[in-house]
Amino acid sequence: MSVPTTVRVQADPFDPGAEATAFHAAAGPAGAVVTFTGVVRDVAGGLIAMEIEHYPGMTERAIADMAATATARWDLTGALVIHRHGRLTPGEPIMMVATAARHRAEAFAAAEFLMDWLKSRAPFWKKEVTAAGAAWVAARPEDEVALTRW
Amino acid sequence: MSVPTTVRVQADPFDPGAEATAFHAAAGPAGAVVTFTGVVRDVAGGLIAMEIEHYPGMTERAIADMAATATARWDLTGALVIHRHGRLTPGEPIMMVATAARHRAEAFAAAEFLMDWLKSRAPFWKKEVTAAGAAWVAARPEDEVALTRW
Amino acid sequence: MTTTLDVLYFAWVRERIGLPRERVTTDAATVADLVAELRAREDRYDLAFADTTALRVALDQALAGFDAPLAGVREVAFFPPMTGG
Amino acid sequence: MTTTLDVLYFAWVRERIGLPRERVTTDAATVADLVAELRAREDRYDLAFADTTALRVALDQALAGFDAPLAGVREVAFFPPMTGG
Repeated sequence: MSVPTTVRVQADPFDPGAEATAFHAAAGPAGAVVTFTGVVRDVAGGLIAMEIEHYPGMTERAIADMAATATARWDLTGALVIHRHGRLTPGEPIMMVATAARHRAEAFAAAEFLMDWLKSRAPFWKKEVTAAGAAWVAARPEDEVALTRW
Repeated sequence: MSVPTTVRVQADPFDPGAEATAFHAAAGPAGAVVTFTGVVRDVAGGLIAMEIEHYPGMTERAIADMAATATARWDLTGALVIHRHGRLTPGEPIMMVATAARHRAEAFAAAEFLMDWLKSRAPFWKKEVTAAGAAWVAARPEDEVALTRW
Repeated sequence: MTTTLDVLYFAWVRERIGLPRERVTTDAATVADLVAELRAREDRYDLAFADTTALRVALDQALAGFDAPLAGVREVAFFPPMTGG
Repeated sequence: MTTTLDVLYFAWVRERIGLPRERVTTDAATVADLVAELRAREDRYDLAFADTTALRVALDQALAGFDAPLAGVREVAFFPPMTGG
């Protein structure tokens, strides 16, 4: 069965709630829908913006591959990935994953799988801009470790 | 720190997307928001309605206890549980869980924990109504097993 | 000691017994004693409680075992395993 | 065999080298050979590639190792570990 899969890499903002509503409508006979939304967070205080660089072309390809792996591995009825690039301010949604399945365990597992892979294998790079300057966000070792569970 | 927690047990329908939007707005400094929505699913075909009976008073208490356990165990910035009772038709959302946290692993774990406990320890009982009659949904052994992982 | 309890039934337990709640005056010391008393009443109770492994019990809205004492309890509820979510 | 590649740089690799992409004519057989060639050019390249364990490479938009051959490749990209999500 072909599973409806949407991948969007965009500079424009998006509304996670509205995307969830649209995803529900498109997800067919799903009993379980899981969404994950990542939001720009001002961890240390003083964050002015988050700048997200990406690799056009490879980004879309890498995410589509991850989504194909997820739909092959779990019995999903739908999958959605949205990821922004460009300049974002604290509180703005960065990205969103949604999965629909007949059973909750599959929807949860597929959403976590997509998140773990997006973190470490989709070509995005985050830079934090504060009054003191701008600094690239370092990859976290635990994100690399998270991939080993799949 | 006190974590904003909302528990609603209601006969009225709700809109998961609109609830997600409101939850995001209230979730404070969260970097990660996870939502789970359960939808009435016509598994065998011919489902006319799902009737959900509950135990008023104990239901709210049991869910509040689960939410308190989750907020004590994981570093959450918000938690939401909505569960309907009464007569629902296929495609309607039955229930929703949302969790907000600084890190995705905590938001995912808390949402799955709440789902596993709601399935088997919140006093709701589902009855499927078809043209052929009505039958109580049996508890699934795997839902009981799921509790052992927490 | 004789006490009066609110006894509640849910889902198919309610359907088999034919009512959602009733007041029961009893001197049962434990849940199991109360079940034995109810089963002795009529066939519909006997049928509903035939297999207590298929039943759950809550005392004052908290899950309990069938061996739990009833001292101080005001509300007892019997129901099948929950199927929420 | 001499070939011409599009070489792309992202994030701090781009900043250190000072440009996002360039065309490079080379006879490097592997990614490691190409890196050695680039490092020999100028200090800014030498600095950017000083620690290849802190770098990732993609060949025609697929992740690869530094020992991967360049035969048939048209686009090579260098960047730090990804930080999406």
